[in-house]
Amino acid sequence: MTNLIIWPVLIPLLTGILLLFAPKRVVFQRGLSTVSAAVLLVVNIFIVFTVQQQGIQTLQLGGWQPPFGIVLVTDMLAALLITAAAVVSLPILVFSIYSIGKERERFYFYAFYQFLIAGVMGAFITGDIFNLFVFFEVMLISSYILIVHGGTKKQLRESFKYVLVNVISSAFFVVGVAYLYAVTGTLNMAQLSERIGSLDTGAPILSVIAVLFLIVFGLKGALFPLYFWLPASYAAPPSPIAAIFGALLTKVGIYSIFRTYSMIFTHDTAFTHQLLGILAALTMIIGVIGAVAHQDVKKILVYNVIVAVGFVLFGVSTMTETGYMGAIFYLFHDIIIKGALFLMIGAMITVAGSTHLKEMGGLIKYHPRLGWMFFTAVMALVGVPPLSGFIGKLMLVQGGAEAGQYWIIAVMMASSLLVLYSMIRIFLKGFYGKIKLEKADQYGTTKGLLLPCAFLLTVSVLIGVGAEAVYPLAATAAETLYEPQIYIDAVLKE
Amino acid sequence: MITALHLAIIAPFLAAVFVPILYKMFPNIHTGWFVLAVPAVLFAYFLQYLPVTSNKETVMAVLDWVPSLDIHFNAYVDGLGLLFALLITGIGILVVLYSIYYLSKKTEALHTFYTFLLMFMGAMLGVVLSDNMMVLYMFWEITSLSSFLLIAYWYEREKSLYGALKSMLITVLGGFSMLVGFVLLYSITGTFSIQETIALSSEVVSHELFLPAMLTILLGAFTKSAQFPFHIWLPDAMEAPTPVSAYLHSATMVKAGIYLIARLSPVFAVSGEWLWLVAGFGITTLFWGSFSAVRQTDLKSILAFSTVSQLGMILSMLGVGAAALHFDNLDENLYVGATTAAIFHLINHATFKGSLFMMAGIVDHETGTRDIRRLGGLMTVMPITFTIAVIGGFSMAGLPPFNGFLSKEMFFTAMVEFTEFQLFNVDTFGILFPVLAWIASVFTFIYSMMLIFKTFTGKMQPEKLDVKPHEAPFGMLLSPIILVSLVLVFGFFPNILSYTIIEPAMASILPSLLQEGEQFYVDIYFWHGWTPELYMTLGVIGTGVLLYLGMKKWIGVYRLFPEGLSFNRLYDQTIIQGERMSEKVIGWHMTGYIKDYLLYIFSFFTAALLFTLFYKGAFVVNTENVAPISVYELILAGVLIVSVGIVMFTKSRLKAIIGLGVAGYTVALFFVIFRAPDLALTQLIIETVSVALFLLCFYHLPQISKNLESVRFQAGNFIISAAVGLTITLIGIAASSSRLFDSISGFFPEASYEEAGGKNMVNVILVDFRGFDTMLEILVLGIAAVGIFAMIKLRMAGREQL
Amino acid sequence: MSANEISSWIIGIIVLLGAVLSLISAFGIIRLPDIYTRSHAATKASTLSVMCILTGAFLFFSIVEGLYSARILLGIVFVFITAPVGGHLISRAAYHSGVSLWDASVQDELNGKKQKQPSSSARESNNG
Amino acid sequence: MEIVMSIIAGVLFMGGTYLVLSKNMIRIIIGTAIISHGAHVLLLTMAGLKSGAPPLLGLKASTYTDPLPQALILTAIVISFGVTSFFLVLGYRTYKETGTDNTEKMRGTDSYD
Amino acid sequence: MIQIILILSAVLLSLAILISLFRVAKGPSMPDRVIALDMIGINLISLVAVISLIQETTAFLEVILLLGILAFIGTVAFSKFIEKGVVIERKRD
Amino acid sequence: MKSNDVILQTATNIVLFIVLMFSVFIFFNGHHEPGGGFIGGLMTSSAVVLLLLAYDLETVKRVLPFDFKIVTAAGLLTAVATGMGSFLFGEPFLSQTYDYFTFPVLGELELATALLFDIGVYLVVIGITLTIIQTIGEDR
Repeated sequence: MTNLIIWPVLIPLLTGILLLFAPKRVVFQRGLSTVSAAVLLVVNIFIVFTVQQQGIQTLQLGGWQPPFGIVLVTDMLAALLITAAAVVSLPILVFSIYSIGKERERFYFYAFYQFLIAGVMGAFITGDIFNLFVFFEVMLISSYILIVHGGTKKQLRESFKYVLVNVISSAFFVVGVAYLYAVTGTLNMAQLSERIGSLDTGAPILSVIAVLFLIVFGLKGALFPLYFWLPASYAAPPSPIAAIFGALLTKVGIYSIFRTYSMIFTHDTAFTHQLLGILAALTMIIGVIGAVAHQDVKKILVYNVIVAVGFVLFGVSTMTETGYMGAIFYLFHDIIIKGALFLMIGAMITVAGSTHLKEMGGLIKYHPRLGWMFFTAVMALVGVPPLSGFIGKLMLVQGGAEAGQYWIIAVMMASSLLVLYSMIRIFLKGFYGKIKLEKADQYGTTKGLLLPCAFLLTVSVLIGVGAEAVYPLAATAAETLYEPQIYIDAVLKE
Repeated sequence: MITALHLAIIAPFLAAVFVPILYKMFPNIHTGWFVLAVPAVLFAYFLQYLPVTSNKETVMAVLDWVPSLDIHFNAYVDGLGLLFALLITGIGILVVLYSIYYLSKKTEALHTFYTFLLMFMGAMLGVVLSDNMMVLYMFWEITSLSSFLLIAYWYEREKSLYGALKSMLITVLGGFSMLVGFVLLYSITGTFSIQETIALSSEVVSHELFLPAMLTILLGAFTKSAQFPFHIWLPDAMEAPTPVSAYLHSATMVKAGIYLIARLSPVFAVSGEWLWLVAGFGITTLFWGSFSAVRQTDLKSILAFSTVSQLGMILSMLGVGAAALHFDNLDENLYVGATTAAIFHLINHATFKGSLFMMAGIVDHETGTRDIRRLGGLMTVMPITFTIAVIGGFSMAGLPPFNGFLSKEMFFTAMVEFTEFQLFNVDTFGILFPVLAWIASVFTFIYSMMLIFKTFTGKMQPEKLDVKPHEAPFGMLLSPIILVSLVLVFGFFPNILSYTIIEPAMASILPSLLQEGEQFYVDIYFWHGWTPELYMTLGVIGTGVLLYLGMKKWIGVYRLFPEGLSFNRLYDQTIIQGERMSEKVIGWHMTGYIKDYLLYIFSFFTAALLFTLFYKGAFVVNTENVAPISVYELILAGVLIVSVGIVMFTKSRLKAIIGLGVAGYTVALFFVIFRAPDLALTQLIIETVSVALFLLCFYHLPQISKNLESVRFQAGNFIISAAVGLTITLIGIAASSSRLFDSISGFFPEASYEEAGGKNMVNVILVDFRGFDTMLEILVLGIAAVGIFAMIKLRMAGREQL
Repeated sequence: MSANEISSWIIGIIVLLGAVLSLISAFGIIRLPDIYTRSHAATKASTLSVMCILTGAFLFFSIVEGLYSARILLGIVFVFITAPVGGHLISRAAYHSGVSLWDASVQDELNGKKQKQPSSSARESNNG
Repeated sequence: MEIVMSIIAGVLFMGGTYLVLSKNMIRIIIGTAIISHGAHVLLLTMAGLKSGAPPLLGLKASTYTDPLPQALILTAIVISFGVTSFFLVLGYRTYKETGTDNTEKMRGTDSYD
Repeated sequence: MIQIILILSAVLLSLAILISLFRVAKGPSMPDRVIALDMIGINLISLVAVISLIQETTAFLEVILLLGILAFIGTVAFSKFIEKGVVIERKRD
Repeated sequence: MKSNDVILQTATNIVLFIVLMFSVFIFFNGHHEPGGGFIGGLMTSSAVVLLLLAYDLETVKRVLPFDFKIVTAAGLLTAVATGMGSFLFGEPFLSQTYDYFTFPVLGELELATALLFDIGVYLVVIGITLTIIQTIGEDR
């Protein structure tokens, strides 16, 4: 019982609040948020080690024993994800210092950014389904503001749609909580798991509720028939905002599906998980179709976000420990590499002054470092060993094979190939090809923009090469999900 | 533990890191000279393993990488691996040497070139020396990538990019497939180690996943080795600088697929499917490649198709060689010879094809073109190059006394013998093998002759050339000269390879045929007597000469194969149509209209939930514990419904707001009826403040414009919305009828006052039990308010940005 | 009949009276011809009704439960103050936004004293 | 009563959905407000109705209504207030910037290219 | 008996609300609707009072007072909107 | 448009007083009776809304010269700081405590840290309502 695990939420939260006091002092805003993001990263890494050594960390907020109060639970999955989130949030912050512009900085950009991080962190570590809803709202309201921040036409137009869809999905979330409370009488995830696990005979209504929650989280996580809002709205805001969205926001939805479908709704896997698997496969397909269809670099990347959703959820649907581990590895990897790719795309756009591939060409001549980093990142995304995507993909395939879902493996490999195609096209047409812009014609410089990308890429490489070091962590995380009793014991039994 | 062997594999990568630095530091020295040291040292290093492997010893250097996933960076040297390692480093030396003269240090970005080349070299070494399938896969993909980069080396050329993309897509497709195959194998055996898998091969064969695993792995090998119909990437890969073509597309990368098939033969080869697939695809590729080569006009294209065809030949020999596994008795085993031939030809092919590629590069370099229609009569100006071409070309055509003749003879032997094989319908269709082999050899003969004579004899056409041709500098000629001397050496003294290289490699491919201490009988010699093979060869030469001379008369045959049906076109169309189709699919459903998106979402919502509800039989109605109803409550329900109706169907925004206010107040009243005072208070105030906000904003907003929606549109919306409402209601009834557990709320009445010191339980929950929620909730409010402030004050419109 | 029962009867009657009044005023809202007459029904009759009911409630809690609730008294005072103001404001808004009087009205004192300036919302109020 | 309230929640959702599907910005925003009412009513209903006195210990009743859902609804109400007001302002900013309150015209030229 | 009277009163009050709602729906002018809304607000006060009597609880007394305040604010806001089109003026002239 | 709002303004002055008193009452009483930080804060802001309706933004700004964004931030900080106060005693975040104290004039009173938390809530609610209204009201 330590207060350690509240800090991932508190650090950004406090920072954000403090930033509200002096919006016009840009240096203060930049400095404080950077320091806080760095501290957050250190704290989160420390939490990972603590969890590894001492097991699941819980914090009963207000000292009330669960299930009556709210309890924060940091198991290894949560610890890994908050760390991944902190790892991307720092470089993206640094990137935005160089690229977001003074005006946005003066209008609370950093505060909203910090609140967004606080929401994401909280969503990962909470052990209470309603508290999850509240954290979702913190995250969403910050994202609404960030997406519209600056108030250009395109941003306003797209954020209207974005907000609308999310407001509706939030209402569905409340509805889901209502049904769940009616049937199970509790909100605590551990107790939900325990209670639903104790049912011998199937409770058909729970399958309905499981599907409802799949829809709710699927809306946030851009699952197959619910992803429509995503492409345009993620392409609207400036690059660093798009980066943090692409890296983190859908992941929270995925995480929630992961959590609920591995620990709570396990009573009727023949139906619910098969549905999830099918939807995951369709998500991959539609994601690559979108990625292939577009010539706009942001759009290509945005659709790749959707593909990753399918990959991770496929791992969840296998219901095997290997599949879970694959999903965890892939999730972790994807957070980092998507952040890196969005930032690099951002740097490309800064230089080329356009998001369209036909306006680019031959960038490698003047930006070789950016080009090779991008190439490496694409390879990591596709899963070329020893980069970070490989282990996740390998274990997803293994998990799928264990579960006998061969056709989804085939879909997954085919979509991997198309992911490669869509991304390498950016490389071929943007960095390679006829040189369109000579040095003098370029629209901006990459000053300060490459370091954050390099940082993320390094992390990606380290995860891949040092997979053995990460493996026990992922194994612990998967074990907790595979054996919910560990989680239940940690939360409910002192 | 890291051993010298690991270092040898990693060395090229390490060197690759230093290449750009050296390039910057010594701008006056051709970077190639530094790079040359790497393959040279490695070649010398690997040579010392020769005695080891010829003694049937193997070396396994263990290094853990991700042991938890059974991924070990275990380097394994045996006859097969060493053969390839020597090829890679040996040809590597010559290619780097050649490139030093081929690529100008003034105009070319040498640092990128040599970085990629070294990466490629390292990756190839990794492929052939790794015991672990995952590590093998890693290096396999890196070869695809570095070859992609090498092909796209002149990145401003459209064709380079096209070829690079094509080769990458096809080889990576195979790589992914192979990865799946490896995982399937793993799920059978539980190990990624190739040697352990070989030890467990009997289990593998009987497993139900055997066939899928084999097929997926074969796909990987076939794409890499450019087997029909995946060969289409190879001709386009010729856009790479010639040293690259000589290296990747003759000696190394394309042979990775051969290596894989040879390496995994002990696992799969006992099955009939393997025999058919490998031999069948091989012979088809052999035929199709040689047939297609004849129609080419570009020197490198001819060589590319010839490579395709030769690879098919090697593969078919490996496939036939697998037939040996169906007989236990080594002495009577004729099919082993096919394997011998395969390995021998592998080496031969590297020598003559490498020299021919370099020859083509020299011609290109010195005349500025590779088009045989523009070339001719170079014999006099480029005598040395001509000699190289003659030796290489005759060897390729299978003419004595060059090494190509030897392996071609052995190939014919294998094909003829295969017809006598009495298993898997070979007796019926087996006759196709020698027939196709023979026809292919004829074509091989023709294109070899084209290569030599169209370039070097006939009339010179200087008007068609951009530069005045002259003999290449000695440095550039050195490498091909070395290679053709090897052609001669191996032709005259083939047996220097027999027991040093070929036999150990065979032992790796067919280990189950050897007892402890035994070895294969490998003796290669020219004269076998008047055998059918010899007649076949003579037939090839005779027919070939005739056809070559009368080429104008029959070349029209190729027009019978319309361009539209080629695999190339299939690939192009797949890409173009694929993009077009996906644009259509996306354009069709991603309309940009939020209404459409919501319709999809709501439809899925109702469909999925109602289906689950009734499919699972979850809909139950239980009126046991429900609260009683009063008349006035029903009337109030009516009030609520009517007010919602007003909001729904009004065209006036003010009326809508009044309706919303009434609805909100009625909801508050229900909160009163259901004994929730705090809720009622909050709801009332919030409703009022919201209404005030709406009115405030209406100042800035227009009226609801009339006649926006058609009746049909409205009816459609109404049906969807009614379905949503119905879903919510039905599940609500079902959920409240199936309460499975007691609520946890029994705790609060006691704890509120006793432990938290408050009598208003709701408030106590808000500030204490669930104070965290409240904290975040006010955070949401705060963010919203500041966000509204920022949204209104910060206007960057007009400066639309990206 | 105990004192308690009598008082509860009285309370019941007061409350019922209030309810009936409220219903009557609701009919007034429906039946009366123009906005200005309807406003009478809404403000006067229903103010009386709510005061009746609140008085009943006050009596109930003071007699039956023994609780003298200042909040109800405050509520009565409050309604007493605000209802006329509200009625006044709406009628004025109606007049200013150009809602016409009933044809049978005999007098329009403000006529000519104040210009009718239909505001943006007045247009709305007419087409609603 | 639970059934009646479920129906009411359903009606609120129906009304909200209908409004949200229209093209007009104001109606959409009002629609989201109604949907959240529906969600709150449903949450209250699902906890069970009229099962005791209001959750005030000062009333000294023997049983009390479940206070937990009430606290949740309160949180949800306040959050939806924040979101709705944000949405409202977003709506009018969008109108001012794009000059239309018709979502059909807010398609965006770059939905795909 | 008293319960029956109270419920009867509640029914009457709800009917009054329903009838007023008819006026909200029908109009014809906007002030008509606002008057009806005001009326509904007042009837709600009565209804809350009656419900407190029915439930014999003092829990809702705050609601009564608050409803009075809010109905007033609502009415003021609507009438200002109708009269001036702007609810809160920046500066009164 | 010029208008005479004497009636409204007079009524507002009286009503405002009642509402403010009531909101303070409801805020402090919240732990035991219906009410609390939210409702108290909302009531106070609705009182200010009434003031705004009867007068105008400039006047109200003169009466209440706060930057309400700062009020919001201060409220948030109060709430979070209350939660963090429990760190000093090694208790979990947001642990509330209460005790009964006897004061000279007022007699025995219950003082709870929850009240401090509620003050934060109260400030935030006022801050945000007025920030929003002011921002929109000033926007032209």
